[in-house]
Amino acid sequence: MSGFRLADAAIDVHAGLRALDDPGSGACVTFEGRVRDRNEGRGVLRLDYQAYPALAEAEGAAVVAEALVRFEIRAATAVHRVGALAVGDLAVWVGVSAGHRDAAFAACRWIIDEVKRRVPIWKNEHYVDGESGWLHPDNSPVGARE
Amino acid sequence: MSGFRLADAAIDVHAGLRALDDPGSGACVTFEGRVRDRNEGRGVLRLDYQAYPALAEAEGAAVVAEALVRFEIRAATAVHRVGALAVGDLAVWVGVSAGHRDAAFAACRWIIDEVKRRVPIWKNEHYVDGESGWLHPDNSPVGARE
Amino acid sequence: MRYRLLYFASLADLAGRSSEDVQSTAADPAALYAELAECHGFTFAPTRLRVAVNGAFTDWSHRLADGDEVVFIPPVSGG
Amino acid sequence: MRYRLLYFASLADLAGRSSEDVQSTAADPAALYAELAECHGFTFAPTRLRVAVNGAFTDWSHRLADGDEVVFIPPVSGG
Repeated sequence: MSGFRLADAAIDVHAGLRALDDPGSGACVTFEGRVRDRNEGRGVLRLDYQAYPALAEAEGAAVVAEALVRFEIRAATAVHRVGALAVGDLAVWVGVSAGHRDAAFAACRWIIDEVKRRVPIWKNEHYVDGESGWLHPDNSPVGARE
Repeated sequence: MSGFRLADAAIDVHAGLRALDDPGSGACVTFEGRVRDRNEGRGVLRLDYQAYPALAEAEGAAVVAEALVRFEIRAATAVHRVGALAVGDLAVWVGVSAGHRDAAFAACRWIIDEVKRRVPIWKNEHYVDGESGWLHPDNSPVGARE
Repeated sequence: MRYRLLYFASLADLAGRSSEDVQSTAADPAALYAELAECHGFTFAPTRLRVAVNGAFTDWSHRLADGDEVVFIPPVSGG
Repeated sequence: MRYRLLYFASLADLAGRSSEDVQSTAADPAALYAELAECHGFTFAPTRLRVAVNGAFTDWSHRLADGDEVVFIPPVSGG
């Protein structure tokens, strides 16, 4: 079972893993991206993720569909949170199953890289010092402080 | 919480994942190796894993300890099953948490490769046709049919 | 023509709204962005943005039609 | 001298046992393996095996002591 979805509540990793199980898959690689307590030396309190839902879902689905063509894998799923997240919360989960581990590792890495690069989702970090801001992909703040 | 262990019952992936959680870890990569229903075209019924326990645990712990030095990671755990496994059962689990995903992916891959290369554990595959045999690392049968 | 605009992230902050309907003579996203950047004080150069029309990525010279939903996509930062 | 041998995987199948105590004049694992390969019909060349003494990997010319636990390690296939 493959696909991409936006989640407005906690991601169920267990359900995601079980959906990848099949008797022909010898290897499953997963990636969990979590909210860290620091970014580039600044203390982080919480995050908000905003998405352009229609396009994020279409683009995320395109990433997963491309991975299924590019790599010798059997299934791939990616889930991205939207809304308010606290430190330690799961922000994004990618799971890939394959016959062998080479393809599973390569595809999982490729999917998270493409999701971060292409899917219209934005992160607003709220810092311990009270400031907040929308982030660039390179993690430097955008918007008000440009 | 880092380390290596041999497990003679089902591996608890959830407990393994939770043991890797910490507020400074932004990335967690896991690898699951499962018993496939086929190996090189032959139908597989089940496997037995045998270990030399004292040395397997020492060598597995050395692999994890080396990974913690080689890579910018915060924690790493590897668990390998011993005993009788059915198709679909989890044979080996590796979990790595890190500040960033580069190190998490690289270390997880390195650990499973080193475990397979160095840790004294052997797989006896039982085929649908009634044959069975101890496997080489390259998956060709060893022993009786050499 | 009448366009439906959606704004996200820092563009929504600068515009002070998440959507609006505008009347414009702009015939493509490039001209429309120039107009709206002037109005809302957007500082992104178009080269840093992508543009979507009716929920699909497209290019800056896409011929707009009356009623189109147009979205300027700031650099993304998911994951 | 007296050595404790443990056998795993195909070596255990060929030896028909998982351990044994042997009396031998072999002074290192190389000599001991030659003796046991002859006795049990082991077909692995020593270059395909590793050797462990008292639970730690060592080399084939390791000086054995009375009572040592010696294990010849076939190519591993975990994972």
